[in-house]
Order: sequence, then structure tokens, then C-alpha cells
Amino acid sequence: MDIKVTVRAERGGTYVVDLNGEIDVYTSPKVKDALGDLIDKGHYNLLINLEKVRYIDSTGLGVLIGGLKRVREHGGSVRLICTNPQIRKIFDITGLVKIFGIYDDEEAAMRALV
Amino acid sequence: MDIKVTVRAERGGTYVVDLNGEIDVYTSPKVKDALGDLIDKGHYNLLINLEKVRYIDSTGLGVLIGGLKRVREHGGSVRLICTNPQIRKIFDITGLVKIFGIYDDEEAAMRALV
Amino acid sequence: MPLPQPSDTTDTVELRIPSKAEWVAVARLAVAAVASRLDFSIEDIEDVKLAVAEACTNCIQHAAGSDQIEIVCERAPGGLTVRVRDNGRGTRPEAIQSRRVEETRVGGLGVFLIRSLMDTVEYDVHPDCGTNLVMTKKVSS
Amino acid sequence: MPLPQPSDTTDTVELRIPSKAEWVAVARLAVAAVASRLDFSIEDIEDVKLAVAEACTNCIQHAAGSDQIEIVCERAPGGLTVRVRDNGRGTRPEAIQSRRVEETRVGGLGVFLIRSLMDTVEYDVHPDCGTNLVMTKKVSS
Ligand SMILES: Nc1ncnc2c1ncn2[C@@H]1O[C@H](COP(=O)(O)OP(=O)(O)O)[C@@H](O)[C@H]1O
Ligand SMILES: Nc1ncnc2c1ncn2[C@@H]1O[C@H](COP(=O)(O)OP(=O)(O)O)[C@@H](O)[C@H]1O
Repeated sequence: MDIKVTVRAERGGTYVVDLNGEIDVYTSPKVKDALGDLIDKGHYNLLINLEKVRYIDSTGLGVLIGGLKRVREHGGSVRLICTNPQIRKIFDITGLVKIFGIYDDEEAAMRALV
Repeated sequence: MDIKVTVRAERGGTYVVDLNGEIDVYTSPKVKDALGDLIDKGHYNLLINLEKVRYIDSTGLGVLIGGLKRVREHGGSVRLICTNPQIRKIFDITGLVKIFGIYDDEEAAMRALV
Repeated sequence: MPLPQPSDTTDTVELRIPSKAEWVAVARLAVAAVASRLDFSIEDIEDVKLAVAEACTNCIQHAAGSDQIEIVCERAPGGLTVRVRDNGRGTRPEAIQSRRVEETRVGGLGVFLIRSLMDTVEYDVHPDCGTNLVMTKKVSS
Repeated sequence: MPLPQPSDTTDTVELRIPSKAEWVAVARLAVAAVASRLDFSIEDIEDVKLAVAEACTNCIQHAAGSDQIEIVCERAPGGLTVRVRDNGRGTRPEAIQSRRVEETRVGGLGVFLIRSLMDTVEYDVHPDCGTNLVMTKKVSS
């Protein structure tokens, strides 16, 4: 019922944010803060790993959209790794699949040029 | 929230009952029926595998005790495989650890002579 | 033989949580447990879970003055009815509407998701006694 | 600044299930979710879960005429209070007692487990309005 957030620097100035748990109205502020910190520090190429996210609601989607809007102002990008079919379905239904790059694993996401 | 019961014959006339799921007031009749069937058919050496049981309540314990009482009337035995610490704790608290043979894996349970 | 009482035919599970973000997880897990007793598929359970969570989140974020959310699950013929009700000030019926999906902005997806994931969705809005949402999901066969 | 209301300090989660075996799982999962919000360890959550399930099972098996079980969880200082109440015919206070643990027979372990797993346990028995169990569990530090 909680969310664990881990951040690590990767090659090419990309920062990977590993999320583990459930993102809802209670836990999403923690994710929002982590993304906000990175962006405040000038990191605009983010790769958010949702592989270990078992649940996401519209508040969580809002945090991802908010992050995307901020990095785009600096020519950055938010790429997502998402394999859970239920969560992919939410990105499909909401059309967010069209505004995020969604990948099956970290390698594919790193290969995709910004 | 449900229980899956699988029965297989092993060497030495032992029958192994693999349980997978949760044993409570709703699901325990299914376990009771499976044990009853075996005993009705004259199989009195039972090995009940609780490794994949995530939860057991007093109704479930009652079914195991009931099975033990019936096979004992025929000189049989009920051995349990149980590795989940929470479930072992229940057997400890209730003193049932003293009336069942409780083992860490199937091999140890099979080795233990009746 | 006595006639079956209404309570024998209509099983109802009622839950009340404080109108606070931290308790939404309790609501969605309880409703998921109800749905799995009613033989919903894993995918359908996830749908109901998210719809209920979105409804609770809206009560918390928009129902001014609400301190409690009531969630009532009822076995319906071939499925499940869930009512989510707050005791806040309510809103205008026209306000219950998500943004267009094409628009990229934060927020405005909750009601859209509820309507996408459930089979029927009805809002009953009362300025005096809060918002009452009734939604149903059919067990897919 | 307005004074905090009682509902701000005492968070209460209320659940009502039909008095039937199939709904006990909903109660234990909901209470487990409440307990995990209150920072209980996994082991303590399992304890609370089992105690609540045993209490519900007793309502179903022994509370004659009960059709509903009410489970109320309240954040208590340093822990959790859970009330489990049926609306059955109730019993004599002396009847609320498990068998001796040494005795090998089916049944008679529920109340014993509740007393072993929780920190305080109080039964309030009313022949007219059912059995009311109040139990608490402290968060181990
Ligand atoms: N329980 C409620 N009480 C008051 N207003 C509500 C309630 N539920 C939904 N609404 C209204 O419906 C609108 C759309 O909700 P939603 O699609 O979830 O987007 P968001 O919550 O991000 O605004 C809300 O902005 C709000 O005005
Ligand atoms: N909610 C209840 N209503 C009526 N009687 C109860 C209730 N809870 C417990 N009891 C009484 O307490 C006794 C002991 O319960 P328990 O230890 O769980 O063993 P068992 O349920 O197997 O008899 C029951 O046999 C019953 O007489």
C-alpha cells in the first residue's frame, strides 16, 4: 500500500526513477517530490520504471503528466518502463500512451533517442 | 482467498495433499472433503503440504485435527510440511506442534518413519 | 419452511472510512475482496478497484466539508453494484465531468476512468447531502 | 485556527458484512489494510487479521439469529482497537471459553487464539443484542 522511490544516474544524463509499490492519492506526493527534486536540479531526461508498480490511479497519472510538462519546457523527456498489463491498459484508455514513450525494459528505453 | 487441493500418491502408501491458498471458515470444508475422501478409501498415511498456504484459521486447524483423529484410529499418521513462520507460530501457540509431525520439506517428511 | 429474508438474497457489504487520502487503500482492498468472492476475473477486479478508488479520491478532493465516505457493495444479478457516497456539500451535476482526454493537463481523469471501467455509472448530486455515485460491473462470462 | 474536530483525532473505519462464511475474508483483508496503515509489522498484521477472522467465525457459528457482523477499527494511542459485534441472541459470559489446549479435539481454539494474539480482549455479552468483543493490539516498537 506504500511506494518506494529510488533514483539513480544513468549514461547520457538520464536519471532513472525506480518505483516499487502502489501510487495513489496518499502515496503520489512522494513520487511528485522525487520528480520535482530531480527537475529542480536540472535533470530533464527522466526514465521512470513502473515495472514494480502494482497499482496506479489518476493522481499518479497526474504526477507523471506534471513531470512531463515541466521537463518539456527544457526540451527534456519522460520515458516509462511498464510491463504490467493492467497498468498499460490505463495508459491506453486515457490516451497517455501517445504522450509518453512506453517501453518494455530499461534497455529499450535507454536506446530510444530523445 | 480460495484454496486449491491436489492429491498424489507417493511411495510407501503415503498420500501427499498439496494445499495452495487460504484455509478459513469458508474454504476449509473443501480440505475436509479431500481428507475425508482419502481416509474413506483406506489411506491412513497422509502428508499435508502447507508450504503454499498463506493463511490458516482455527477452522483449518480443526480440519487437520479431525483428519489426524480419524487416521490414528487405523494406526495412521498426519505429517505436515510447513515453512511459513506465521503459520508455524499458530501451531506453536496452540500446542499442535506436539501432536503433528511438522517438517521443512517433503523429503524430510517422507524420511520420517511413522 | 420460512421464506428467505431479503438479507438472504441480497448480500451487502458496507464500509465507512474517514474522508482522508490514507484510507482509500482500505476501501479499494475491501472492494477487491468483495469482487473476488463474486467470481470476477483478475482484470475486472482491478477495474472495480480503480473505479472505487477514483470515486473516493474525488470525495476527498472535491466534497467540501465531507468527513466520511460510505462504500456499499451489493451482489447484483450477474455482477456487483457499488455505491460511493460522501457527506460533503455536493456540487452541480454539470461539474461531474472529466477534461477531454486529448488535453494534456494534470488532473481531470477520475470520472473518465470510472465511466470507462464500469458498465453503468450514475451520479446523484445533492447540494445538501453530498454526492452519491452508483456504479455496476457485470461479471464477464 | 479552528480546533481539531474529534474526527480528526480518532480515525474510525467501519465495516459491515453478512453473517456468512464467505465474507470473513473481506473483513480480515480490510482490517489488515487498516493495520498496515497504522505501521504494524507484518507479523502483527497477521495477528490482528487472524483474531478478527476468529471473532467473525464465532459470530457466524455461535450467534443464533445474527445476520450481520459489524467490525469497527479505531486508531488507539500506540495501536489499534477493533470491535466485532454480532446481532445474534448472545450467550452466557461463561460460555466464551476455549477448550484446554492439551485436549486434542476439533474446535475450541478460536477464543484462545484471540486472547493469545491480541494485547487486551474484552467480551461484552448481551442475551438481547448479541456479543460485543473489544480487542486492542499495540504497535511493537
Ligand atoms: N464527490 C464529489 N463531490 C464534489 N464534486 C465532485 C465529486 N466527484 C467528482 N466531482 C466533480 O467532478 C470533477 C471531475 O472529476 P475528475 O474527473 O476526477 O477530475 P479531477 O478530480 O482531477 O478534477 C471534479 O473536478 C469535481 O468538480
Ligand atoms: N459471537 C458469539 N456468540 C455466541 N457465542 C460465542 C461467540 N463467540 C464465542 N462464543 C462462545 O465461545 C465458545 C468458544 O469459542 P471458540 O474458542 O472459538 O471455540 P469453538 O468456536 O470451536 O467452539 C463457543 O463455543 C461459543 O459458545
